[in-house]
Formats: sequence, C-alpha cells, structure tokens
Amino acid sequence: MRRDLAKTFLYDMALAREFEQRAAEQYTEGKIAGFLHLYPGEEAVAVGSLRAADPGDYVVTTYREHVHALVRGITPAAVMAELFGRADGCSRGYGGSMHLFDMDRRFLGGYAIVGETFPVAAGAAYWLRLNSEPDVVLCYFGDGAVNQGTFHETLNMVALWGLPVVLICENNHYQIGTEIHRHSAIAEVHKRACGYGIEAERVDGMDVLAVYDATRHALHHVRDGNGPYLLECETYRYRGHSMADPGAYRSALEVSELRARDPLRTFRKRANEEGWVAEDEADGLAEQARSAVDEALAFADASPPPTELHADVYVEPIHLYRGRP
Amino acid sequence: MRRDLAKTFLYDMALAREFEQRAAEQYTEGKIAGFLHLYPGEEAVAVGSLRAADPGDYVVTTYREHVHALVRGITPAAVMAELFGRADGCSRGYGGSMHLFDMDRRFLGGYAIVGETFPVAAGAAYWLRLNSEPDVVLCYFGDGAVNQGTFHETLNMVALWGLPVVLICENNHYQIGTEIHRHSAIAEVHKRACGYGIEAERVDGMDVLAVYDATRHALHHVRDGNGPYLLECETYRYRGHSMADPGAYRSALEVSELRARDPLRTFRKRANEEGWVAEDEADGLAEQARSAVDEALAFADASPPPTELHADVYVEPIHLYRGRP
Amino acid sequence: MSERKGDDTNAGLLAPVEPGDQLMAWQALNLALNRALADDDAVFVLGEDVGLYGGNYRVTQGLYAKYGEWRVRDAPISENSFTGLGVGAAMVGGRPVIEIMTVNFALLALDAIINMAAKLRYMSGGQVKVPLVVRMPGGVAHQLAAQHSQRLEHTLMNVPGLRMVAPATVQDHYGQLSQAVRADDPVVVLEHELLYFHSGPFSDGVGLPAMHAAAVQREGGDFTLIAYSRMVEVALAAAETLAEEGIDCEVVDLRSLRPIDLVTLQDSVAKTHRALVVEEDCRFGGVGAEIAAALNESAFFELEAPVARVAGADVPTPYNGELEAASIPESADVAEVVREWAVS
Amino acid sequence: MSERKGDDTNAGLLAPVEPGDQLMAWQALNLALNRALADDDAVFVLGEDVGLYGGNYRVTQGLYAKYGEWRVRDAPISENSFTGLGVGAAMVGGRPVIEIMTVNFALLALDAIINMAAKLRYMSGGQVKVPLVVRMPGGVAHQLAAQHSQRLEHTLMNVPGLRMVAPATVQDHYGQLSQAVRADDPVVVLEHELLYFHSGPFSDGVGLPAMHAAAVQREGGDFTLIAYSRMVEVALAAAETLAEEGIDCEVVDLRSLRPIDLVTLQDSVAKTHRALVVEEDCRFGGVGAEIAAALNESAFFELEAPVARVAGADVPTPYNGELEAASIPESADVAEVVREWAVS
Ligand SMILES: Cc1ncc(C[n+]2csc(CCOP(=O)(O)OP(=O)(O)O)c2C)c(N)n1
Ligand SMILES: Cc1ncc(C[n+]2csc(CCOP(=O)(O)OP(=O)(O)O)c2C)c(N)n1
Ligand SMILES: [Mg+2]
Ligand SMILES: [Mg+2]
Repeated sequence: MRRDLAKTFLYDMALAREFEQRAAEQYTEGKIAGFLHLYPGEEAVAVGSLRAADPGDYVVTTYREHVHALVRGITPAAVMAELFGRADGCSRGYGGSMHLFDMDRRFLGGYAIVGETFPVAAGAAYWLRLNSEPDVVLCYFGDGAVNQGTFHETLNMVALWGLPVVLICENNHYQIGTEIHRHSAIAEVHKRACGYGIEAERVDGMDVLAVYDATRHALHHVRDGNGPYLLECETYRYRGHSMADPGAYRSALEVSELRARDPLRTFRKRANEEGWVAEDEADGLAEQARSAVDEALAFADASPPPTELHADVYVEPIHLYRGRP
Repeated sequence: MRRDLAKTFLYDMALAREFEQRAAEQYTEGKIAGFLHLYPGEEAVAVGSLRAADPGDYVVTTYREHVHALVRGITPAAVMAELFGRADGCSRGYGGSMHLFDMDRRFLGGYAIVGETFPVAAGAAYWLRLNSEPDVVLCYFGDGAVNQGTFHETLNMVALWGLPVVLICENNHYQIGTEIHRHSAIAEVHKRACGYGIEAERVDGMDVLAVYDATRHALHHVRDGNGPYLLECETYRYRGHSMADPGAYRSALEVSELRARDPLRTFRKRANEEGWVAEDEADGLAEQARSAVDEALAFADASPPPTELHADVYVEPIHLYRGRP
Repeated sequence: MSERKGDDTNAGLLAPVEPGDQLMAWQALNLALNRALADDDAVFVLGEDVGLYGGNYRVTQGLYAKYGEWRVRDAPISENSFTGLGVGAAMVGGRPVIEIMTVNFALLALDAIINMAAKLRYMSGGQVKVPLVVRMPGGVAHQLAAQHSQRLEHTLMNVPGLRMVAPATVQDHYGQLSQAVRADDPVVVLEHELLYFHSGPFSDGVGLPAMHAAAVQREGGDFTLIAYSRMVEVALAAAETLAEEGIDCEVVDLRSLRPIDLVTLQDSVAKTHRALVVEEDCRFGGVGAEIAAALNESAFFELEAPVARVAGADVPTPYNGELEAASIPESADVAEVVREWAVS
Repeated sequence: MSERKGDDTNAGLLAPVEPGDQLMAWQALNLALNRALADDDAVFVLGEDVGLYGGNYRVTQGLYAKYGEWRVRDAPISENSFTGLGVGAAMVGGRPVIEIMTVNFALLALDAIINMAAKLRYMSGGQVKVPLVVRMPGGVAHQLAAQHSQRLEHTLMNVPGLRMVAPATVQDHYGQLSQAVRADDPVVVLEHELLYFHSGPFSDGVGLPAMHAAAVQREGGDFTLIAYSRMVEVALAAAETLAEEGIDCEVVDLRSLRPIDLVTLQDSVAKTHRALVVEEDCRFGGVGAEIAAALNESAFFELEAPVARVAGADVPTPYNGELEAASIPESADVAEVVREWAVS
C-alpha cells in the first residue's frame, strides 16, 4: 500500500483524536454548549471510508460528525469555530456541533434527528441518478438509527430504484445507554439488508485499512451501476454518548478490552512494521495534528459571534404579516 | 376435515361475496358514501385465518375489513348499518366503512392510515404478554403497508420482546394502482421477515383451507411462546382499489386468470368432491347468505342516524374554555 | 366520489387554453405541472400513484407518459422518507414537487417538512437552499371519516422556514403552484379535495398576483369576511344572502397562510370595522386564532366588535353525513354570526 | 448540561417526603410515576432509555430496578410505533405512560397521537377508551440548536380528543402527572428541559387542584400576564421589575393548554383590563394566538388594549448562545411591552 496513504490515515486519526479531546476540554470550560457527541474510538470508520471516496461524492452524517467534517477537508478552525458558535464556523455559528455543513465540499450536513440521514442521502442519490452522474452518496448512521422507520422506507426505495448510495453503519453497539441486543432483534446490522436485496458486508471498524478497502469495494459496486451497498463497521466509543453521559452502563472491563484494539495505536504499529511510516515520522504527524488544533482553538476564540437572528430563514425574506412584496 | 367447518367456510365466503356486492350497489345508489374498499377475490384470507383464531384473540384490521368483521361475528346488520352511517352500526355511525369496531368481540377496529395496524397490534400483544395471557393478536395489512416505517419498527419490537402476534399480509399485489414490483424491492413479502428473525411463510390466499391450516400453525407457534409469526397470503382483488377506482391499470387477462382461481368456486368444488358439502347444501348456504344480507339492508335502512356531534370525544367531557370542573 | 368525475376529459397534455376557457382546478394544477416539467429540467414530481395511475385526483394525468418514470415517480407508501428524499434532492439542485396524497398522511412526514425542509437553510448558516414543493389536499370531503378529514394548516403556518399557500380559485391553483415551483424556499401548497373538480374561469398568460397577497373577492362596506381555500365560496355565499338583508360584506380570500397579507385585512376593516374569519380548521388553536389575534392587535381601535370566528367544530370528523356537515362551516352559520355582530 | 446536575441525589425510590421539603421537578415526576406504578398494575412506562439508564433527565431513575423490564421498558428509536404501541395497550386495559425523549422526536409520532389516540374513541362510536399518557419535554434549552428546540404545543392544543397540561411548578409536575395517569382520556404532559432541575416546595398528600384549572401565581390589579411552563417564571420576574415601577401585575399560570381555563383569565382581565400572553412558542400561529383571540372575543368590552403577545421569534433556533437567548422571551421583553400598553 502507498506510504502517503498510510501517513494520511495516521494524520487524520491523530487530528481526530486530538480535536475531540480538546473539544471536550472546551466544553467543560464552557466555551462549547449544547449536546457534544465525540468520536474517540471510532476514528477508523470516518477516516477509512471518507478517504476512499471521491471529491464529487456527497456525504450525509449524524450529530457525531466532527471527524467526518475534518477528513472531508473542512478546516479544524472552521469546525472548532462552529462548536464555539462563531461567525467563522462552517455553519456560521447557527448550527453548532450537530449541524456542520459545507456545500462546496458536498458535505450535506450533520443531522440530529436519528434516521434523517437516510432520506436526505436517498434524495441526493435520486438526483444523481436522474442526471446519470457518476457520483455516489455516503450515508452514515448508528446502530440505533437502524430501528427508525426511515431506515426501512429508504432502503426499500434505494434498492427499488437502484440509487447510488453507500450506507455506512457506525455500529458502536449502543443507543445512548441501550446496548444493541436490547434495542435490535438482530444485532448484526448487515443482516438487516436481506429484506431489500441490498448487498451488505460487515467489517472491523477498528481497522482503518479494512474500512478503506471495504468502502472502495462498495463504491465500485455502486458506481458500476449495481445499486446501493450497506457497510457495517463494528466499532466502539470510548466516552459516554455525549458530554452529558458518564457512560455508567458499561463495565470498565468492556471499555478496556475495546481500548486494547485502539485504531490509532494498532495502525501506527502496523505502519511501522510494514515500513510504511517510521516511528519518528508518526510522532511528527501527531505533533502537526496538535498544532493544527492549537491554531483552530486560537482561531475560534478570536472569531466574532453571528449577530443576525433573522438571517437566512428564507432565500427571499418574507414579512409574516405582509404578503405583498 | 370436519364437515361443519367446510360448511362454515362456504357460508362465510358466500356471505362475504354477497355482502360486498350489495354494498357496492348501495354505494352507487348513494346510501353509502366515503371511501368503500371491497373484498371480492380475497375472501379466503379473512375466512381461513379468522376461523382458525380463538374468541379471546384480538383482531386489528385495515379499511378493507367488512369481511373480517362479519367472520368475527359482528352481524351483517350492524356492519351494513355502519356503512349507512346509522346509530345501530357497530361504530354507531361515527366510523363508517373504514372504521368498524366491536370491543366485545375483541375486534380492535379498522384503521385507514396505512401501517397503523402494526403498532396497535403490538400494543395489545404487549399487554397480553405483560399479563401472561394465552391470547394472540391477529394483525392484518396489505402489500403496500409493508413499506411504511411502522412495519419495520413494529416487527423489530415484537421480535425483540417476543410478543404474541400473527402478522397476516393480504398480498393482493397492488397499492392502489401501483403493482408490487413497482413499490417493493422484494415482492415476496414473507422474505422481508428475515431482517428481524421472525418465522414467516407464504400461503395460497385463494385457498381457504390452506390459509386456515397455516394460521393454525402460526397461532400454535405463537401460543407456544416462540414469538411472532408472519403469514403472507397471496391473493387478488377483483374490483378496483375502492369504488372510486375503475382499476384501469390491470389487464382484463390478468383479472380473468385470477378469477379462474376464485376461492368460493374452487372450495365449493372441492367440498363437494371430498363429500364434505353436497351441491344442494351449498346452494342452501348461499341462499341463507343472501337473505342475511337482505335483512341487513332492511335493518340498516330502518336504523336512525346518530344525532350528537359532540358525543364521545372524551370519556370525561371537557369544555375547551373552562378548565375548572 | 370526486375522483370519478370528469372522466371524459384528458387534460394531461392540455392544448393551449383559449381566452375565457373554463377549467377544473385539477386541470389548472396539471397544466402548471406540465409546464414546469417542460420549462425546467430540475423539476420532478414524486408521490403515490402520481405516475402510471395519473394521480388519485387526476392532477398528474398524462405526465408520466410524457416525462418518464424518473421525472414522474410513483412512490411506495413511505411518506416521511419520500418527502425527506425531496429535501435531499432539493439541496443538490433538484426542484422536487412532492405529492402527499392527502394531508392526513402528512402527519407521517412532518419530520421531513418541519425538522428538515424548514430548518436546513437556517441551521447551515444560509448555505443550503431547499426549493421543495409539497402539495397536498386537506380538509373535510364527503364522509371520509375521522382519519381522512384532518386539517393541518394551523400546524404548518407556525413553522419558520416554510411558506404556505391555499388556493381557492382555478386561476390561483394554476398561478400559485406555478410560483411555488419557481420559489427557492420550501412551499406547502394546501389544496382541497372538494375543489379539484370545481370549474372556473382561467385566463392564460396574464400576470400573476403575488404568491402571498390576499385578494378581495367581493367588495363591501359593512362587514369583512376572511376565508381561504374552500371556505371562500362559503363566505361568498353568505355574503349573497346577507346582501339581500342589506348587510354588505367584503370577502377577502387570504390565498396565503404563511405569510398572511394583514395589510389587505386592515384596509378592509378600516372600512367595515367588523370582521369574521371563516375556517374549516378546528376552531381551538386554528388559523382563525392568529388572524383574529393579529387583527385585534393591529386594528384594535378600528374594531367595533372583536374579530369573530366561524370554524370547524372541535371534534374528530364523524362519518355520518348530517353530522359531518354540521362539523364544518356552512354559509348559514356565517350569516348568523354576521347578523349577531352587525347589530351589536 | 441540565442532565448532569444533581448527580448526588438518588430519588429513584424516594423516602416519604417531609412537609416543606424541596424537590426538583424531575424528582416530583419520578415520585408520581413510582406511586402510579405501585398503585395500579395497569400502569407501565415505555420510552428510550427509561429503564436501565434511568431516563435522560433522570425522571424514571430507580423504577426499572423496582418494577422490572415489562413495566419499565427501554424502547428502540421507533417513536411512531412505540407511541402507537401505547395506544394499542391502552385500548385493551393498560395505562401506558409513554416517554418521548423530547418533543423534537414527537414529530415522528404525530400519527399515533393525532390520528389514533385522539380519534379512536369518537370514530368507534364511544366504544374505545385510550387512557394513554405521553410525556415529553419541549422548548428551548441550552444551545441545542434548531432540530432540538422544537415547540409543538400549538399543534397539539388543536387536536380534538387530546388533553394537554404544561406544569410550571414542582407541585404541578407531581400533581398533573399523577392526574394524567388516572385520566381515562389521552393526555399529553408537556414538560420543559430547563425545569427538570429546578427545585421548589412540594407538599405531599395535599388535595390537588383540578388538572386543567389555571392558577393565579401573583395577584395584581394593573395588568394580567398569562404564561405556562417555563414562561411562568419569566412572567413572575417581569412582574417583580414592574412592581418596583409601580405597575402591579397579576400572573396567571395556565397549567393546561387543552382545555384552557378562560374563566380565570376573564376574572383577571375584569380587574386589570389589560393582558399579555408570554409564550416560548413561535408567535405566528402559536398558543398565544388562541388565548388572545378567545380573550378578545369574550372580554372585548373589558379590554382597554388588545391582548398582547410576547413570544418566541419566528425563526428556527440558532445555536449561538446570544442569538438563542434573543429568540425567546426574557423578563425584560415582557416588562417592555407591559410598559408600552400600560400607559397607552
Ligand atoms: C428520532 C430521535 N429519537 C431520539 C433521539 C435522541 N438520541 C440522540 S442520539 C440517540 C442514540 C442514537 O444511537 P446510534 O444511532 O447508535 O448513534 P450513536 O450515538 O451511537 O453514534 C438518541 C436516542 C434523537 N436524536 N432522534
Ligand atoms: C399512510 C397512508 N398513505 C396513503 C394512504 C392512501 N391509501 C389508502 S389505501 C392505499 C394502498 C394500500 O395498499 P395495500 O397496503 O396493498 O392494501 P390494499 O388496499 O391493497 O388492501 C393507499 C396508498 C393511506 N391511507 N395512508
Ligand atoms: Mg450507537
Ligand atoms: Mg395491496
């Protein structure tokens, strides 16, 4: 495999880990408010899958999407500024942590109502297919989202019409405090694709390379006109569901077992063994990531707040009590 | 097989066919209004499945439910009076064709929003299971209802919690004018149960005996504590979706092919061959059915209309502008 | 049943309309869609039975044959997701016209309409554009009973980010839908099952009034009757009756429910000093409440009586025909209330 | 975050409350549920994370351990269907208390609430009873942004067949939920995310006021402030400020949104001749519209000014903290409007 790709993975994951840890600090210090859902432990999923995609592909994500935004190329500064609710944020301070957007990068946003990513992705895919475009939509969702009606309704439509979507399940085995065996009759998410005749596969979501390869395969499948593909990535979140959740429902043992398979450490080790990235190089990348987040924090702190409450509700503003232009 | 059961089937199906044909006439004459969805062609499904159920079992149906109500023991008079919107109707004239109810017979009603029967059935089943009752809920739905989110959400819950429900799909292959291959990625409804680990089976819905046996099997499965069961009955409606639909989207050939497998004629022939019910006996049953509908029409015509607009909105009536008792 | 009427016409591919032609509302909508599809490749229509079947109320008749399945798409019964699909397509360049067969089923699609379509632009800091049209007929038709007689306008008029129009005339069915498809914001076009097969004059090529402007459909100096959708004809009928009794009513057709054209209402009340809202919506917390509150606030000292409301009864809709009729405003109900207040 | 507060308390199984005890609202709700579950085998609680996790806002803490998984059930993310499941269970003898984690997700469950729970009794000709409680917190909390700051009361108050209460005090959180569970009709209990961790006096065993009666929380002769849920404290704060300026406000806590206690409002306005509604709901088509319209209709000639409204801004809720604060009423906004009208 190419050295630069390995370096990219290492940098992306280091940045992801660093960004989220610093965001947590900022939340505790009160610079960030609202719900803050962090990604430590799941980095290999966003990094591996999004690095396999083309710039023309669309991305639809959930409220746990900081890392997806970063890997997609939204600057740490623009993401951090959004978490701070500032005008230089990627949603100009109006969206916050759960609603990162960047239409130029075809990043169609973070959605906070569980299950919304399905129809949005299907809509973008419908438009692509209607215009015979080669691009594909990457649609992210959690294991809990699988039980929302939109999962079912959308999978039927994308399969029926052969729409270009790769459905990527970030299966971290929890719906807040409810473990997957307590919320799903079938805990292997990829097996739920059978009801739609959709090609599906499960992959180790702690292994960035495995996720990358599986996503490339899925994207080929879809681009070749074979219809949608569902990719289940088994992963784990180290922290609670959000900063509001201490995560007391999980045993220390469970967490430590999963931490032993940490996607950063395991891939760094492998990259070193395979001779892709030497230890000192890896240290350098981690250092780069740290300073990138330092800069992001400084930028966010300096960014002004948005000031217009009534901005951008409509493309053509309306006055509620005046129907005449 | 027992002769009396064969006679019951013949009578039920004759009554069903007669009732619906006469209802259609009454609709054309303006005695019945609203949407009127008729059952000719599908009789074997309601008759075979409901005759396999116990009086203690609950029944949840759609807007195409006249026959289910009749087989459950609601009198033709009470059903016809409801279609006429009269006070002696089984819903006292407030519900109409799509909303037949009889709580004494555990007939939990006809639901007109596609997909509603699933959660209602699950709720009754949850209550039964919570109280360790032996009864089961029979939940009816069409092939079009399978793509509603509630199908998915409910199947997951009933499978996860092992609730006592038999899900009975009346697959007549059409969602109004949309044929099943144009609305479902997988046209074999029973195959969609795989995503929940629910036992499922397809049966010939034009064969009343097959439906009866399959339903008995399903009910045993559920009563023995093995969780829910999905039964797909392949059938066909001879008429349009409702009286408003001429059904122009179907070829005359298709309709005539299906009519050749008419559930009444085929079972009558078999009952005669097997020596269960002789021809003259069968004629007698058909005659009985006709007079039962004659009486029902006379009764409905004579029944007074309901008069209170504000009756029964609440158990304890409220005055919207007076919060104090 | 309304859907069965007009079987002899085939306006799916309507010939150029002659001046003074009469059209049915469904034909006006059909013409608007036909032209929108022809003029703009970004437009596509999606909903249950809109294609091969031609639409439950014939509105999309002929379009499937002309534009094909990708631009006129039959949907499964998945309201929330196919409306959400419209949102996603609109975000990336499409101009979807989603048909929800009736508002009753829109209750299943409110997350897509309220939490997505209406909020996306704002929560993305103005990056996203959602040029989505959601068409649906609402209101009480002929004995469709409780679950098929829902009114939802009070809910949708409250939603920031949405626009909502409710055409009453054949001309407005054409005009407001045409404008809605061209608008860059999500627009709910609230139709009425009982208006589809009403005929009315249609003049082609004439300039269209602003999408959200109210229209005075009858001038009068004694009393202002405010209505929308099917209730406009009820108000006009009441005005006729009252005219014979010497009470001269002005009838204002709101045409739009978000925004509303309060200015036109104020102008009218400045003349009449008395106003009444006729709504099919249930009274308690209905559209009329906002109209009345807004008028009271802005024209309090002009008003010689509080703004009255004649509205749907606060009950689920009964199946029985007489009770159903009693559950929604009829012109006699309007006339009665006007008489009360006109004298007071 | 509100959910993180009060980690030191464990009221899941609350000891008998001493007279004069202070409780937090979530503890009052927890006590009401604990007693309802103990007193009536028909009661069960179902919702996301209500069991093992103890509820996102701790309201169901301790109940799972005490009553087991069948009576305190953790649900998948299937709002429409698990609310509909509650309807089905209520039809056959259960008294389900369904928790929808926040009203934002209730948009997905409106078919179950509006088209089923509310209509079943009527459309069955009075055969069906639906003793269902649907609990959900609504309103704007701390920077939860557009999709998590929905207000839905204007929608639900319009629905025939539903009852809706919106407690503001700790005592009412206990009392109105207790009454809702005992009611034989479907009741929506609209809570507020920012009230759960507010403390207030709670007296046990005292007679409860009628579930739908309004309560005068502050007497005054100059101006009537009408509010519900969290806005009651905003109104009270404004009243304090205005009192110093010599404007003596009466503050009425609606407590119930369907039905409303108009009589109490009329009595107040008969004294003050001026009224204002404080609502967190978006203004256009919000709850305040009905209150204002109803008061104008019934007390028009008592009023020296139109009933005013101080309401949420008609925008999706912005994430940024200052903008969010500017999007909902604060006591200063209320005081300002009162001053305007008090002089006029
Ligand atoms: C429709 C809906 N219901 C409930 C919630 C509250 N909620 C937010 S995240 C979450 C759990 C989602 O779990 P999963 O899909 O596995 O994603 P994860 O957070 O584990 O990444 C819930 C219940 C919501 N946001 N939307
Ligand atoms: C949620 C919803 N969407 C649309 C409709 C309109 N509608 C009524 S019946 C029907 C077709 C249902 O088809 P199927 O489930 O196969 O039942 P069938 O009528 O064939 O027995 C549709 C689309 C509805 N009643 N509810
Ligand atoms: Mg998860
Ligand atoms: Mg069918």
